[in-house]
Amino acid sequence: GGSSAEDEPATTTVPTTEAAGATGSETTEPVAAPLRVAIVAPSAKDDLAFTQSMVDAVNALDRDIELSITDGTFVIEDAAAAIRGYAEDGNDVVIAHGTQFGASLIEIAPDFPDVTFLWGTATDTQGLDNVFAYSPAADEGGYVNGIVAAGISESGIIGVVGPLEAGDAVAYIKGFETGALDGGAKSVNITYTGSFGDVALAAEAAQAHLVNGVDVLTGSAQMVVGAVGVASQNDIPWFGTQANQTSLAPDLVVASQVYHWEVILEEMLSLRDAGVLGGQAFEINLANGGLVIEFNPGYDLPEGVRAAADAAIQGIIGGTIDTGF
Amino acid sequence: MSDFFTLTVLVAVVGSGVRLATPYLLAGLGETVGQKSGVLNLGIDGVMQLSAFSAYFVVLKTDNLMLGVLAGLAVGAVMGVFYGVITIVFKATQGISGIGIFIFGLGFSDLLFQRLVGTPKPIRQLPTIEIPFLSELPVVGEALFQHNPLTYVAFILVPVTILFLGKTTFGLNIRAVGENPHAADSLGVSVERTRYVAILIGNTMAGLAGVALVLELGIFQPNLTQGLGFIAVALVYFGSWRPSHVMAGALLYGLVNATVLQLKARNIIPLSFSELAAMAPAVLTIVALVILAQRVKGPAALTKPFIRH
Amino acid sequence: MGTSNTTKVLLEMRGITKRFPGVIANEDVDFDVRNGEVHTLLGENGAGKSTLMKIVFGLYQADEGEVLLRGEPIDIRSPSEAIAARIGMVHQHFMLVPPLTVAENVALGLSSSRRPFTDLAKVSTRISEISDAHGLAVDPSTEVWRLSVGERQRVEIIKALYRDAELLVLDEPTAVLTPQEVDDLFVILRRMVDDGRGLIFISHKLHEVMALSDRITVLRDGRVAGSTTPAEATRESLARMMVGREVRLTPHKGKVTVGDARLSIRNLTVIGDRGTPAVKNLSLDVLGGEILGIAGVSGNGQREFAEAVAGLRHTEPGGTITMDGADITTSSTRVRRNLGLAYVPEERMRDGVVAEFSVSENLVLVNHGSKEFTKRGLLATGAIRRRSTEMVKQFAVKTPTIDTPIASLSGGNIQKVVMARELSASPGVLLACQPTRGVDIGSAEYIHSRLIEQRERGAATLVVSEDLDEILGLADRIAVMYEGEIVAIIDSADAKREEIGLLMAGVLET
Amino acid sequence: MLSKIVGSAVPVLAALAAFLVGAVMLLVLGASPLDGLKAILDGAFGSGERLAATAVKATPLILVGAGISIAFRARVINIGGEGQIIAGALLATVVALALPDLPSVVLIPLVLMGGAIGGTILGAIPGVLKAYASVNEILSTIMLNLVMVQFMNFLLRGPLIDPLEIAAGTRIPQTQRLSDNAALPTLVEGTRLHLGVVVAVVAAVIAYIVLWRMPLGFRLRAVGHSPEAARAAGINVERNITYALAISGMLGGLAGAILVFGSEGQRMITDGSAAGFTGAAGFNGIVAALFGGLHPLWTIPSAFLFGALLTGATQLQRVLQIPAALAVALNGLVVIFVISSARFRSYIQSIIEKRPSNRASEDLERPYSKIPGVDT
Ligand SMILES: Nc1ncnc2c1ncn2[C@@H]1O[C@H](COP(=O)(O)OP(=O)(O)OP(=O)(O)O)[C@@H](O)[C@H]1O
Ligand SMILES: Nc1ncnc2c1ncn2[C@@H]1O[C@H](COP(=O)(O)OP(=O)(O)OP(=O)(O)O)[C@@H](O)[C@H]1O
Ligand SMILES: [Mg+2]
Ligand SMILES: [Mg+2]
Repeated sequence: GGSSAEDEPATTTVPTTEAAGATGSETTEPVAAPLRVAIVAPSAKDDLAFTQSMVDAVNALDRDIELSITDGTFVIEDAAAAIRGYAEDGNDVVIAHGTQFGASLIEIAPDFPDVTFLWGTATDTQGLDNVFAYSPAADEGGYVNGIVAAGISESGIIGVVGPLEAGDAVAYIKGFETGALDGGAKSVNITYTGSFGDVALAAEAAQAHLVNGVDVLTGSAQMVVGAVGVASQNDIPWFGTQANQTSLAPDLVVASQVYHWEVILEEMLSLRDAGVLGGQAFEINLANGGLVIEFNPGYDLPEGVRAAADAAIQGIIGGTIDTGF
Repeated sequence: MSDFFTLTVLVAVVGSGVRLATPYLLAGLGETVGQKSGVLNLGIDGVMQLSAFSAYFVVLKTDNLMLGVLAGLAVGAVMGVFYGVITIVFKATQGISGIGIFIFGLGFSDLLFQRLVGTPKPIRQLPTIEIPFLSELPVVGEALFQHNPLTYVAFILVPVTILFLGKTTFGLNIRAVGENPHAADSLGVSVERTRYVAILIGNTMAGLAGVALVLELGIFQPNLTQGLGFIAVALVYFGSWRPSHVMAGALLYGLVNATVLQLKARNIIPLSFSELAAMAPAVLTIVALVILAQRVKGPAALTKPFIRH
Repeated sequence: MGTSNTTKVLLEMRGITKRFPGVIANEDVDFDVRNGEVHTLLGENGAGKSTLMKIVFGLYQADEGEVLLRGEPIDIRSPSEAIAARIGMVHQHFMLVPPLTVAENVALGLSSSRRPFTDLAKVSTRISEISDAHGLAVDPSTEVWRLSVGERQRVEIIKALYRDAELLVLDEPTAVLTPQEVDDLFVILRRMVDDGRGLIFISHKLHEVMALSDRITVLRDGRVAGSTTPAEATRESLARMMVGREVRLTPHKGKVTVGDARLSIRNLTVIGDRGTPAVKNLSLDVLGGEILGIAGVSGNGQREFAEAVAGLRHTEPGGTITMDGADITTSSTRVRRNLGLAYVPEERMRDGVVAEFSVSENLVLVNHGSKEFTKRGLLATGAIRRRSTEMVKQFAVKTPTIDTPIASLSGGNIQKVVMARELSASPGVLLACQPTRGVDIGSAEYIHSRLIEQRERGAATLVVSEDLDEILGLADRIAVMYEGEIVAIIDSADAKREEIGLLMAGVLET
Repeated sequence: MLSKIVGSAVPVLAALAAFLVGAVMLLVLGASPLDGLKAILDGAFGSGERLAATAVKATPLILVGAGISIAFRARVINIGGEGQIIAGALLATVVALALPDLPSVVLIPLVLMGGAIGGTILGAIPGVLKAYASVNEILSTIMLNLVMVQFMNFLLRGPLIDPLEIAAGTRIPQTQRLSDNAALPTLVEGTRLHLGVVVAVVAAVIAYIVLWRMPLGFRLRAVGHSPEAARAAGINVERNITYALAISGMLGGLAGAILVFGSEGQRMITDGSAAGFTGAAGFNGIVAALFGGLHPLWTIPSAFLFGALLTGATQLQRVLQIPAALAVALNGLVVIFVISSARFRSYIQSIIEKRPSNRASEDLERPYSKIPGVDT
């Protein structure tokens, strides 16, 4: 009975299903059966960052989709179990939304040749023909953010708070650094706190930047909420990435690089409809509209800076700008 | 760079160290009181998370910091009541039941957050209060006297705890009950009641530590404490059950952390050595303890349930 | 003895029964104390003396029977109610908090006039007054762990007097005291009784009982075996009443020829826990076939000396310990034991046995790893059980089974287990500390006879004891220890009680 | 006999009570407890494959739990399981990286040994610090956990990182795929059940033998109950304390190696936190050991139970969309309830057996004093 799902308070925007209860309906039915998609993600589905970007993207698709989510599974083995479980449960598409799940995916995917697996962020499919890889060109948005940051910084000193020097964060931060320096910043000070989760440490890292005259901040990964707090307490403009972080500091978030995975999701699903279950790698970037710099209308950005940002976006799309990554 | 600039950095590092030390200090002082009475509580990290969440949630809903603080304190106290029942009434093995509390607090606060909040939303943070006159002192003024109220509370609680344990009748009872509960019992001191109150104090202070953390950050996330409570317990051993030494330990830990962050921010520590530098607080804590070689014995009845015989 | 100018009954217990799971500790016990008298409770280990007294003090509640205080029925449910009823108790094991000062220990549980703070100044003043009035010298500001055993005893009594106890229970207060300290204590106690207080006294030492008591009640297996007075009783009759058979109170020693020195100690200096030398430049030989008794007031370095010999405490450079020719000064305890040292520690519950282990496990605690008890790297359970059963029989240990946790045995039987373990290795050197402290006379008699056997076997036996009677009865030579030094070595044939007492007190120089 | 039955019934009842609380929580979350139970059972035992997953999940818990049993019996509180697992995994990984071409029969024992040695080292450090420098082991093991996480991150991001990650610029902190010769062979085709499960069970049995049948265990227990009496009997207390922590660490390290070479990915990977790699086995192992009464053999079924709870929780989340955090909270409740019932249990048993209740048995954690005490 799916009644329990209806009783839920409307805290989640995700239409949930009881996958186990749906065993009665065979997937052989040609029409009307919604596409069954599952997401396995390391952080919370509403983390205002990486995981939420994918959930929002799936919901944004103009298709009949039944979505299930297993979020907050930072234990890789657990994620592997969930991925396998979703495949067993008869989902059509299983999204392994975490780089670290790749190693498990390589083992699981061959066991379910009819299921399409999406793996991100990753740049190649490891030769598996039912796996699509996807990744963001996070350096591009980083570059644009960097240009803007340099434009509004008075001291010319810009601070960055990162988790580990790894994965997605590196790309964003590297691009940001290049952009900021190209935009005329004197120096970009980067701190990796060593943790994805330690909010207090991220906050103190931001504080440490302030002492050195930093007047603009950015950062990547879920613990940056701590750094955003410091920014908002000290009236320091903030640049977000992965999702629109304006709600964290409505007056101070200048712009966020937002991941619109739906651009490439639609492509992948179309391929699946056409019988291609995988074997290709996709990237969201400024050119294909998967990466969007969302400016906060509540932040009064000088015209010139905004123009520089637009120029940078065009430059990246046009291939005339090297983000340094 | 000019000397002045170095001084500024130093001041900032101290200020940051003091801020970082605050939750450790609050939790550590509370744990000191509990352990002095003979009760080990390894679960304060869980208590901190529950208190932090409730303070966060209340402030999120009411935008009233005072109510948030009260909610955090109340949850700490309630956890104290539970822990008292577990260790005093049921006389459960303390080390392990503490781990149970930790796991419960970790899971339950996460569950509540996911169900009741979901997307992290910022809340009002504690204001910085500049102490008149003192905050204007050169150097120390900015480092020590421009903090949020709970930081002051934490440091004021150091002499208060010393006085409480050392000079009050109830403090005497706590010390006696932690060393030789049978002696205290034979003089009509209720071991159970004394330990209960000590546990209540300890958990409430752990709750306050969680509140201090979340209201300093202005945001909550699952596993917000990242094992902070365990370090606070470790600092009690580091400080050999003396509040002033626990404070020294918390400050050492906070200052080393702040120094490392500052060195990172100034690109003095190469990025590739980030993690090695991040080990510094833990390593230094152990090394300091080995070098200081304090052979102070803990409360003799620590972790021993009291059973008349 | 100055008996009753007053005959008021202070405390009366009628038909008291107290059961523990599996044990009846007290059964239908009648007992009373009058103002101005010392009523002694006597009985073997486990006879139920402490249990009866804990009922008086509110630590236990009787299952049956009633208690009357000053003629009124009273239900004492906790120590605080007992204290409020002016009952004080000095427990068998000290009820002190070592890191706290004397004043803090006394102030514990009292309400303060300076709430919420303690009024230690006031307490200290009162302590000094009580000290002066009763001759209980002690410094209120010293931490208790610094005090000697005798001083701690005084603190216990001060605690009771401070609370103005009219009825004072003393559960084996003399077990750890020296003869001089016992004499001093008795003077104090007598003075208290003359003030009109009532005293309940428990001891295993019959001469003390004879010296102090007005009346004596003997418990056996939880029941009253009889009541008497010192005038009507003899030590032998008391022993018979307790044990239910004839007991030999002075050990019988045969003649043996002594051999060479098996344990030689030269210039031994040992630092005590307080950081100062507890044993100073001590030299001593113990010969095969002799029992050398070390007499001394507690706290004069005997414990440190014994621990140094056993390898449990570092010695200062310059000193040497030799056993059968081998230098063992820096050897581990295990090496010493392998060379033939046996050690009966003074605190048997802490150092002698692993309380949670079974009788059998405790019997093989030292040599569980030996060839006899291991087979292909594993413990040979069968061999261990066989040997344990044998030892239990041989040493007449009263225990339900060899698998019984040793903590549930009586003190005397625990000591027998320790003796069985230590003696079964046929040691060349036996170091026995306080071998019969707190042990009832039946068991003490037995332990003494086994010690004498060692002497006949040719072992060098070192007995450290604060019980002068024990030393006088056992030893061939007596070394008196005072302030970390051996001040005299006396042949026991020539030994005089008084002389040794004076040597122990440091009054007499040799 | 009766007392034995009642004795084992009490903790089971306590665990059931905890689950009852869990059921109430489910109700509050708007899910039917029956559906929840079904999901958990189905997730944990629903198929051979899931059963295997449960066993795999239980594997590190068995090992850590057996080690905890040994440590706690010697009265040392080892909270360093997380760090010890990581240390073992790292050393095992290094072995596999260094000698990738050795045949399986040689390489598998070698990586397991590497894991054991890594864990031993990390256990021995707090052991030596406690025994010879009086550094409290709670403090040092907690601190070493923090150190090892960062060390793991450092190695996996630097010296040990998969060269492909550098080349591709993705820089995921993980090693390259490790030699297949080191992969723990699968026992049942089509499931994840691998040799590591057997290794863990055998290790627990050996731990039992060591603890109860060998002189070493006898000494460890003696030191745990009474360091003073042990010392007076000639047992080297300091050394045995070191042994206890080292052995405990060794089993944790073995678990680390098994986590790497029994994983589907066949590589070591970090998400920056300890639990991301260990799955919090360093803590959950304590729970399993406790539930098993600090007895290495009972730790096996107990670890299996908690393994089931953990695997079942993923199903709970997948099917009912109940956050896995519920299972974590439930885990904590089980610990609390079971440990609270322990006294009740010995009390009931003592009544049945008509014997004095064992006063000392609860006293597992008495602080150990190096210096022979001054006072009574
Ligand atoms: N709390 C308790 N639980 C169970 N049994 C107990 C308890 N206290 C005492 N007993 C048992 O009751 C009996 C009487 O013990 P008690 O301590 O009163 O003896 P005692 O006469 O004081 O002996 P001793 O001379 O050794 O001090 C013993 O068998 C003892 O084991
Ligand atoms: N206290 C003891 N009593 C009797 N035999 C012991 C004792 N301790 C160890 N043994 C025995 O001595 C031998 C060495 O044991 P073990 O290796 O455990 O001792 P160790 O001194 O702790 O260690 P090491 O081997 O490093 O010297 C074994 O046969 C063991 O059974
Ligand atoms: Mg007694
Ligand atoms: Mg050996």
